[in-house]
Parts: sequence; C-alpha cells; structure tokens
Amino acid sequence: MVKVKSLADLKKIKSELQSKLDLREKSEHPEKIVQVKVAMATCGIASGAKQVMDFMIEEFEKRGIDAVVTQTGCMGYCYAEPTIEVTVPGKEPIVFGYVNIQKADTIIEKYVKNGELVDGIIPVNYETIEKQ
Amino acid sequence: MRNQRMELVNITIDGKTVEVEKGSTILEAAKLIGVDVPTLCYMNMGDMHIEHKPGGCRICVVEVEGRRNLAPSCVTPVTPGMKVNTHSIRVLNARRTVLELMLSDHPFDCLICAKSGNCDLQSLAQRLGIREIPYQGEHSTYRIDTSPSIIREMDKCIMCRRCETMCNEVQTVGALSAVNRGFDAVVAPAFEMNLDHSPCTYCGQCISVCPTGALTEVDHTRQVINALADPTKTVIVQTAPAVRVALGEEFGMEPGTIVTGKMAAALRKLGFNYVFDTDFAADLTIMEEGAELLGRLNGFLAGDKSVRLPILTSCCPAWVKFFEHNFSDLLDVPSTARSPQQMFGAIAKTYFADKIKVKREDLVVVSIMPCVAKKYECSRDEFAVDGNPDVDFSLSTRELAQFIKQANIDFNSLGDEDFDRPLGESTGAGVIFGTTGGVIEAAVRTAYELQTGKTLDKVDFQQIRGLENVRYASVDVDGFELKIGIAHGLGNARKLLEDVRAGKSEFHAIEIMACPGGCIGGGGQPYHHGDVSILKARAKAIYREDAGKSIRKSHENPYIIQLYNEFLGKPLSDKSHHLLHTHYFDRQDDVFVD
Amino acid sequence: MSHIKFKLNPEQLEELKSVCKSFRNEKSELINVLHKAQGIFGYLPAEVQEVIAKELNTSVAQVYGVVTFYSFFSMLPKGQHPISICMGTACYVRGGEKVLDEFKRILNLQVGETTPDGKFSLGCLRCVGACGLAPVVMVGEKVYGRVAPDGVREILKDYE
Amino acid sequence: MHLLVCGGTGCRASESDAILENLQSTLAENNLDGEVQVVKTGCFGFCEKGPIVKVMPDNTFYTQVKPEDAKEIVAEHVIKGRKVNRLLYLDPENKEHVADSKHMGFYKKQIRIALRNCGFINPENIDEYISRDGYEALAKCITNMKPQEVIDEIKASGLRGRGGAGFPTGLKWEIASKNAADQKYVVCNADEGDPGAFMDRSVLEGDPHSVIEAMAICGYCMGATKGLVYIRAEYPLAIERLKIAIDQSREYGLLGEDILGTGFAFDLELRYGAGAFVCGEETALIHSMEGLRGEPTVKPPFPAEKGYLGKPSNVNNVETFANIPVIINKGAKWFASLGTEKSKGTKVFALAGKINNVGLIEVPMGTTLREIIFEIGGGIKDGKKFKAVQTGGPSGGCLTEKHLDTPIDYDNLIASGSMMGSGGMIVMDEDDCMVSIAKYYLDFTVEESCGKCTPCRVGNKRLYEILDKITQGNGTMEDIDKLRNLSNVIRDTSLCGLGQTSPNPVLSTLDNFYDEYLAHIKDHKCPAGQCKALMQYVINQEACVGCTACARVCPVNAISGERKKPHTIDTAICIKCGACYEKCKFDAIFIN
Repeated sequence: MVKVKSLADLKKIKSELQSKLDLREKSEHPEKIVQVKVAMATCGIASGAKQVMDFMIEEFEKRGIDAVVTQTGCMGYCYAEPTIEVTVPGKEPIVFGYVNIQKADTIIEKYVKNGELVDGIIPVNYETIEKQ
Repeated sequence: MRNQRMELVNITIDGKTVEVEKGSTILEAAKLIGVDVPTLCYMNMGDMHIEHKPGGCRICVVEVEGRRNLAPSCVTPVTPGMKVNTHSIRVLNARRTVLELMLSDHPFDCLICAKSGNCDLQSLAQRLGIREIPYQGEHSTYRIDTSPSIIREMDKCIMCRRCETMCNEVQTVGALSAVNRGFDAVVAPAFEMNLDHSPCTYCGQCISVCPTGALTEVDHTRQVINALADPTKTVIVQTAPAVRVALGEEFGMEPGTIVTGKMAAALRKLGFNYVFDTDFAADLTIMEEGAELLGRLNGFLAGDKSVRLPILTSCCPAWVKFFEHNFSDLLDVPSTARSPQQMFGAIAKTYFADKIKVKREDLVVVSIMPCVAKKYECSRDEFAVDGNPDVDFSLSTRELAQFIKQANIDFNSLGDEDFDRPLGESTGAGVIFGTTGGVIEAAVRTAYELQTGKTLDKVDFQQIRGLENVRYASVDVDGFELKIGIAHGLGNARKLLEDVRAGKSEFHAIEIMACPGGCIGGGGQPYHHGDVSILKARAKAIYREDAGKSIRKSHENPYIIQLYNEFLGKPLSDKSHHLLHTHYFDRQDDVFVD
Repeated sequence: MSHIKFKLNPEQLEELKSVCKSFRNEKSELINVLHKAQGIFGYLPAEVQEVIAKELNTSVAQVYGVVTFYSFFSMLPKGQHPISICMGTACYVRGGEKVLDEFKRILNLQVGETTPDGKFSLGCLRCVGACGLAPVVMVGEKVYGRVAPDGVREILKDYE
Repeated sequence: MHLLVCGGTGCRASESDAILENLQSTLAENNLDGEVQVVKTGCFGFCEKGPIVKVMPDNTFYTQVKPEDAKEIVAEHVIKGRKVNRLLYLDPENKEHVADSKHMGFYKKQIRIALRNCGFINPENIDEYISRDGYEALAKCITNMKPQEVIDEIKASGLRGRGGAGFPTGLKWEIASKNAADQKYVVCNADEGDPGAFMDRSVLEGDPHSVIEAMAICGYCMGATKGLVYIRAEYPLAIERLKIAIDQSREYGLLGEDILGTGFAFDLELRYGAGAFVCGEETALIHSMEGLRGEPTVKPPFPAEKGYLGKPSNVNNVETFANIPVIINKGAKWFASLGTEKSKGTKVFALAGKINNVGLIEVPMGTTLREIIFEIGGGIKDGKKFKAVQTGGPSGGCLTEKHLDTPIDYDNLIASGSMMGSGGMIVMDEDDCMVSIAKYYLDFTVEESCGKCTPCRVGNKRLYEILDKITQGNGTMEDIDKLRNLSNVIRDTSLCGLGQTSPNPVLSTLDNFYDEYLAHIKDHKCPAGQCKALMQYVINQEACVGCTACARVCPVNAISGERKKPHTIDTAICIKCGACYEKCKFDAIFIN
C-alpha cells in the first residue's frame, strides 16, 4: 500500500478516489450498476443485517445484476433495523427499513429491476454538511 | 518551615485574612489561624513522608465563595483572594448529614467496642452533637476475621482507606486492598479471606491508623488474668523498651514521659511474681548478633567469599515475616539471632526456671510489647518446646494500660520501683532498641569494643539517629570503615533489600524496623492519631533513658556476663544456638491455601 | 467466601504467563491481562489471579480489588449459554424487568447464578446500545430484540 | 411515478390506511395503477402535520391529507401535473406553500456533523473516508498551521465537550499544550456508560477514522505523540472497526512516525474498559487505564497537569473528537453559526423509550424537545400521552410538558434541572411511574458508585432505600424532606461528577411530579399502575366472559372460575406479573 507522504499526496489520492467513485456512478451502463449500503452497526447486525447483506450479494450475482453491496455504519433509524440504502444510478438513494430476506428479495425484484418502490421506505430527514 | 522566597497567597477564612504559602491547602491555612476544621480520612505524618488524603470522607468540606459545590479543605489548594466559610449553615448541615450517613452504616456497639474512647468517629459524633440517625437502612455486614494478632471487624469500617495506604504504600506488604465497589466496597485481603491467609506481617500499622474499631489487636488480657489467678503458676513479665516511654500517655501524661518505675510498680501490683525487663534480653541479643556480625565481617575481611553481607537485624517479627514472604531467596542474609522477646522467653524457661526451681509448664512468661506482631511471634511453632511456648502471652502497651485501669490502680500516684533480678538489669544499649537506629547503635557500641579491644569514649552516634526513612552512616572501627544502613517502615526496608538482592548493597550491616519510627511507633502503642510530634517525644525519651543509665554497652551488663558464665558459655556457643537463634521459612507461596 | 476449585494445568500456566509477558509484565497492564485471561478461562478463578499478581509483581489483594471493581470480570464460571438481560433505561421502560423476572421464574435462578446442569447462567448488563430493539436479551453472542415475557420460553427452546 | 403514504403510527392513527386505499382505487378507476405505485413508508417524523403523502420523483410534500383528498391528488397532480396547493406544506415563517420537500425547513432540523459519515461510508475502508475529505484536516493542521493556531480555531468554534459537562474543548487543549513534559497523552473516552445512550458506539462503528484523525490533531496541538482510546469491552464491533481503521491509517502513513513528511509523529493504542460507569469520569478513566480500580481522584491536579502515568493528558469523548475535522475543514466561523449563544454546533442524541422513531439523531443546539420528540422522533408510541423525557442519563433529570419548548443547550438543560449528559434521551409516557423511574436511576447509581466518598457510597443507597419504601407504599411525608436534604448534600459534597449529579433524577421528579410522590405516600396509589405493591389485579365480573385465557396464562394459578363464567383473582397468590392483564381480550381485567 502507498504511503501518503504529503498534503498534496493526500489531495491527489482523494481526487483519484472520487473520480473512481464518479466513474462507477456515471459508467456507460448506469442501469447495470446498483449500489447497496447495509447499515451494519450493532443494532443492525443484531436484527439480521449480516444475513441480508450476504443474501443480496449472492442474489445480485445469481440474477445477473451488476451491483456493489457494501457495509456502512448506523444510519440512525434504529427502530427500523435492518436498514439498507439502495442507489439505482440516475436516481436518488432510497432507504428501506425492516429489511429481512423476503423484503430484500422484493426490493431486488421490484425496485432494482423495475424501479417500483416498495413499502417500508424510510424518509431521510436530515441535512448533510455538504449542503451547508 | 517557611521559606522566604516562597510565593505567598492571601485568603480569608471565616472573615479572618491569612497569608499562606502557595500550594497550601485550606485545611493547613485554617490551622494557622486556629480554625480547627474536623477531618476523618485525612492523615499527614509529614516528617516520615506518610501522607494520606484521598478526599473521601467529605467531613472537612467548607464553603468557598463562587464555587458550585462544597470543597474538601484537606485537598483543596488555596487560591489568591479565596473566601472560605468553614461553618456556614450549608456546611454544618452537609457535614452533619455526611456523618449521619456514615453512622447509618455503622454498628451501635460503642459500649463494648475496643476502640471506645479512642475512636475518631465517636469523637466526631460527639463534637457534631449527633443525637439521632435520621437515615436508616441496610448495614454492611462482614464475618469477623481473627488472626494471631489482628481482629478485623469490617462492619465498623468507614472506608477512610488509611489502612490500605499503610499496608500498600508505606509498608508495601500488599495484604489489603479496597475490594468491591459502591456500598459493598470494603478493605480486605485477597478473596476476602482471613488475614492469616495473606502476606500480612502483623505489623499493626493498620490498627495504629484506623479511626474506628474496625481494626484492633487480639486481646490476651483475659488469659493473663487467668494465669495470674492460678496458684500453681509462677507468672513473670518482661517489658519492651518502647513501652516505658508511651504508657504514660494512656494516663494523661505528656508524650515522652518516662514511666519505667511506675510501670514496674504497677506490674507488681497486678500480681506478677517477677517483673523483668526485655532490655536485658536486648543486651543478650547484642551479644549474639554482635558476635555474628563480627564473625561474618572477619570472615569477609579474611577473603571468605561465602560470607553473606550485609547482616540484617532480626528482632522485629513483622520484618521477619515480611522477608519470609517477599525475599525468601535471601533467607541466609538476616542474623539468626532471635528477637529479645524470644531470647527472654527461652532463657526464662530454662536458666531462670532452674534457678527458681519451677517446672517449665508451671512458669508463665508474659511480655508487654509496643507491638501486635509479637503476639504472632510467640505463637510460632519453632518458639515452643513440646507445645509449651517460650513466651505464653504478649500484651500491647494499650492492653497493659487497660489492665492497670481495670485493676483500680492509680497509675499516676504510684512510686517508682525497680525491676527484679537477674533478668531485669539492662544497659542503655538495651533501651535504645525501642527506636529506629537503636539496635544498630547498640550493636556498634559492643562490636567496636570487642573488635578493637579499645574503649569507646563517645557512645552517642548522633548521625544514625532521627526519623529519616532511610539513613546511612559509616563508623570507623579502628581504620576499618563499617558501613551501616537503617530503614524503618517496610517500604523503606524493601528498597534496601532489593539492592541486596541485586548485589548492589554496600552495607555491612542493616537495621530494619517494620514500624515507622521503630518500636516507639509500634502497632501496639497508644494511638498517636497521626501526630508525629508524639513519636518524636517518645524517641527523645528513649535516648534520655539511655543517657541516664550507668552502663551503656551491652557486653558490660553484669547479669549478661553472669548468664554466659553460668549457663551459655559464650556467644554463638551450642547452647546459644539452641536457645537464642532461629531459622526462617520460605513463605512466598504460603498464602491463600484453604 | 466459597471458591470454585480450579487448578491450572502446566499448559494453561504457561499460556497465562505468556499473556503477562506479552504486556511486558507491567502492572499498569493489569486490566488488559485480566481481559485476556478471562477470554482464555471464561472467568477469573483465584489461582489465575495469584499467577497474574506474581507475574506483574503486584499483590494478589490488588488484583482481587481490581477484579471486584469491574462488573465485566467474574470469579464464577458462566453457564454454557450465558443469558444477559439488558437493564438499560430504554429496555427498562419497555419492560426489561418483566422479562428478567420471567427468566428468573422459569430457570429458578437469581441474577449471577448458573443452573445446576451448568447450561444457563443469568445476568444483567448495561445498555448494549441496541435501544431500538428494546427490551433486549443476549444469549451468548446472539441478540434477541423486542422480547416480551411470553417470548422467554421460545428463546430458551433454541438451546434445548 | 410513486405516491408515498406515511405508514408511521401517528399517520395511521389519522387514517393513512384509508388514504392509501382511496389512492389505489382512484388510480385503478383511471387505469393508472400500472404506471403509478402507491407505497407505504416509515415515519417522516412530521407527525404533527400528518398524514403525509409524498409524490416522487418531484418531491411534492402534502400534509394533513384526508382520505377524501385522494381523488383530487390523482385528478390534479397525477393526471394533470398540477400540484394541489392547499395541501402543500405551509412554511410557518414566510407563510408560503412549499412545493418541493427539499426546501422545507423541517429538513434543517437535523444536521449531521459528528455523524456525517455514519451510514454513508464503509467504516472498514479508509479510501471512502479520504474521498469525503478524510485526513485533510490533519494534513492542513500539521503542514500549514501552528499548534496554537489550531487551538485558536477550536476555541473560536465554541465547541464544548460532548461527554456531558460541556467544558470548552479548545481551552482544555490549550491548558494541556502549555504543560511541558517529556511525554503527553491524548485520551479518547469511549466508555459510553449511560444506560440508553449509544452515540459514541455509533460513531466508532460508522466512522472510526474521524476520531483517529481528531486525536492526531489534538496530539499535534498539545505536543503528544501517543493517543489512547479507552473503549468499553462490551463494544466488540466498535473495537474491531477501530483496530482496522488504526491499521489502515498506519499503512497510509497517517499514523506513525513522520506523518506527511512533517516530522510529526503520533500513534494510537486501545485500552479496554471493564464495566464501570464511573470510569467515564476522567480521573477514574485514567486510573483504570493504569490498571487500577477506577476510582476518581480530587481535582486539582487536573489530567492536563498530571494525567496518565503522571503525565499531562487531555481527555475528550468520541463525539467531541468527531467534530474536530469538520471545524478545521469548514472553519470555526461556520461551526459557530450553528447552535445557540453559548452552545455551538450540533448534538447527537440517542432517542429511545416510548417513542416511535427510536434512533440516532443530530440536531443543532437550540432545537427544542418538542421538535425532537414530535417531529423527528415521530411522537409517542401507541398514541399514548407524553409524560416526561429523561436526558443526561443517571446524572440528568426528567423534563416535562412545560420544558418541551425550551431550546436545548448545556445551560438551559441545567437550568431546567437536568443536564446534557452524553446524549441519551429516554421518552416516557403515561404508563411510567416517575417515582419508579427515580428509583431505577438510583439503583443504577448505587450499583455504579465506586464507594470512595461517603455521600455517594452511603447517601445514594439511602436515597434508593427511601424511594423503595415509597414505591412499597410505606413512605411518609418526612421521607420527602429526607430525600430533598440528602439529595442536596450528596450533590454538594460528593467527590466526582457521578455523585454530584446522581440525585438529579430524584430532585427533578420531586420538582415536576410531586403529585405522584404524594399519591404513593398519602393515597397508597401508583397513578401509572407500575408499583406492584400498590396495585391489585381485579376481574370485572360483568365484562368477563369466562374465556379462561387469563387462568391459563397465570404462572401461579391465582385465577379460578368455571368456563363461560366470570373468573376471580386470588390476590393472596397473585404475583402481579400482569400476564392476565395483557392476555385479556375483553378489557375485563383492571388494576385497582
């Protein structure tokens, strides 16, 4: 792994990383790259987030959908764990709550494949600092 | 000592302005202007570097203008312009409530408590005029722990943690620690076992500082009374040097009052058949230990590499147990000489029993000691013959005082009496055993003359006296520089011993006393309540007693000479070895066994 | 105090000593050492504490004083399936105490005890931070959320 | 097109299910059910203006929708593309309808600074952190700023310690920086101990690098090369993620020797807490890290003079650190623009208890309790009545209806008889007995008191015992005086923050719920029906149909009666577990 040797170095790495992410989002086949983040903090894991994540990775592969499933920290919606955020390219990220394997399956089939929303959307109700 | 260059701070306490050194506490500042803020857990024995101020009891709280809550005066440093009120309604109510809380978790058996009349908690309750305890609730209850020397009745513990500081920081014994937490917190040995399953040395320093009756000595007065009442027994008593300079305190005398004569008279009134002096045995110890020192020294000077130096004194039983636990790899370093108490017992039950034609089992030897470890010492198996101990019972200075009072003896009006002979005659060298540095000074007086054959003109070795924790001195023994070290307090002893273990020690002889100050500060002495000036006064009295003696070197004691002539032969003879020397045990794993 | 008899075998003794050594036998690492030791033995029997005291050059009383101060350390072996009921505020207001009572009743145990067959032990813990799932019960590493008293038997069934 | 209908409890109570049905049927009538989906969502947190219907993708936000509005929404908005103005959210300030929910002020209620990366990045991947400005603040500090400049920036930001007491962070750093020593330490307090609080855990699990970065910045400011994170052993996931993050930072050279070629060195070690709440107090924490019993010591000396191993140390909590990189990156001025006059920035709260949206929120200082509970939190569970909110954990107090509109900051909370604490916020409803709540907290304090000082060791025990006596129905009016006096003395004389604040739950409930105390003492009644000793379960003979459900569920067989005939409860046997009460479908069992 490369060491970050200076401030300039850090900035360079950052812009490389960002363009890599951008590339992923603005790829030539945007419809094919779906991003899923699974909230994997203690409450999430306790309510089965790990199983949901494993299921989604496996199913995307099986169903031939180009997707990246990553873990992330607590989204704050503890009442609705497990929660996941699904970003279909070109669309706003949507957070789904109370996701079990069945629900995950529905999300893939309905939302990811057809853009149909399903029950259990968690409305995001905060601002990020980027907007400030 | 006020240093002129010290920065000074002005503060106001109870409307009075006082100028104090920066860094002083409110408590210290208050003392300067005669405001006596009560304290409980606080303890400061400055000259001996013993300080304990956890700020835990909260009795000493005062109101500081501008501060949100009350300040514990014992640990709050003064700041310029600080305005303190030590007796506002808020303070008085808080102090009273805190004490009421303490008492709400304390047994109400003051009437029969060993500490009654000497209890800091009791005095404070009196001082604050507590007449009822508004808060009732659960009491902490613990099993009473009885060991050979110390009783722990932790129901009475108020968590001042003084004992913990003494045991761990001062003595580095490590027998006690605070255990559990919250309401269940208490000071206890590991696994809350009894002290006899711990590395406790029975030095009794925990008792000396305990403000309540949670830690007291095992009381043997009853057994002594029974022996005195038994017509078939001849009961003799020996009194340690440090007792005579402290006993008077129990009868309202100034610390440092010498009461040797009154004490002998009182003991005689109590019914002891013979009143003897442990100082005699101290002289005997010097003969044996001195001979051992010279033997090792001369061997060393002759190039014998197997000689173990330095030699360590062995008259303190707490110290003996300490090195058996902690320095079991160095068991051949200390002198093999028994302590004066045990030498006395061994001689009494052989030489003296023969002289008065009393059978061993009919002779009861009682010792009066400034110590509680002595109780343990006389119970050690190796100091008994067929189950009959050389010393039957050991009473502390406090127990003796209590006994005298119980027997309706008006101690203060007693006339002076002498000890009986032959075991009551002693020299000034025997007397100074009672304070730190005394044993080594006594040993030097004798060793010098025996080694050089010359007379020592100046017997006062000022350079080795005092209360510094660790002291060093060298004595010119006819051209040879004898290097000696002195430590009192086991923590200080540990430092010297670690040097010995590491092979770094330059000393030829080291004196060690377990208690800070030596026996004058022993765990069985009248409570000094943390006041170092009392210890200083006792030490001074010891040296006064020494200076007043006509004979001041052990080997000149005529009855010692007689003892060797009639019975022992010479120091380190076979008989001496058998009666006056001992051996040590490895106790490093000797704890916590069920 | 009653003590569970525990005897270290030579390998365990060596393992414990090497744990101490990995922390440079420093007194100030006592709590780290205790964590590791409890990880190895499941609890901290007296003999383990004695070895640690010796290795770290401190007194057994001090080690015991530390062990008894922290609720994470235990001198009693836990059951095969340690049950912990969260007593955090969120769980409390959502009925954690009732759940605890039900476990006590069904298993006939008090907090801190282990069933005679060594299968279950019962304990309380402070907030696990899964307040969204209150009341929370942990059996071993598994977290059960939104537990109602009548769900207690169901949970226990998982371990029969 | 999607129509999102709120399925949160609040909205469902006001017929959101009917709205959903009406929308679906209207769409079907118009043959639009294939193109437009109606979806039920979780709570928008805006229950005050519910039911909510949101139209995607144009973000139209309809409030206070009634079932009969469904037709108009479909006819106008879906078919004609014209928004239904009268249903749009009315901005309370400029009285204008807001068409796009993104412009609603409501969304400004939460601003995520400390939580900025939680739920966004993969915490186990340093690249994701870097791509979101990670380590830029550190780089900026050590390459372009002098330590004092950084300290000045933190001071100017007005950031105060988020652990509870609210000491100005910049000032704390400055003091530590001025004490010269050969070694100094930066300590992160991650021993989150308040029952019902999980902010720090979430930050460490979701964004560990922000804490690492901030600690390094602090190290640079005070001249420390070593950092220690004191973390609860009960947080295995947080520990694991932190370890991964530390390793990654080392690999990147962002920890270790000569960071970014500046010569600045800094590294981190973990220390584990072992279950002692008092270790949240900084001196106790330091003793615990030294391998001792976690007992606090008197200050002064402060850790900044004599801390870990006797060296100058600076202790801050996780959330405090998590704010630092943002302050450096966006500037003190920006940070200080958020919040109130004396409390700047935002605060993370763990919202729990009888509230719909249990969760983690971050709001600017000055937000009111009402906004948090009824807007963000979605109101009280099961439509019950709000009774109190407990903030500050065992050190805090219970606030009531009358405090709902108080802007929350350090000073206001203290003035209201509670405190900020670390950020636990437990909502209570009409079923919660406030005497029992006070007792619950005292039980906690008694359990967690270290035992060093008398007032905390014995005083809290006595407080607990008196409260217990009252909940048993044996209290007297004299006990109330005792509670007050003891509470005041414990507060006034305890050694550390634990004891100084432990009576707060008692005092605040005495102040705000005095009637409940009276009811227990004088009437021997627990108004909330929580105190077992004061209640009796009774079967209403008229309502009981004899279904036997209660008798079957009773664990002690205290209920008897023939089938189809009214049952009775033998109060002598009844253990008051409440199982029958919960089981009865006919509301025939009541609490007397």
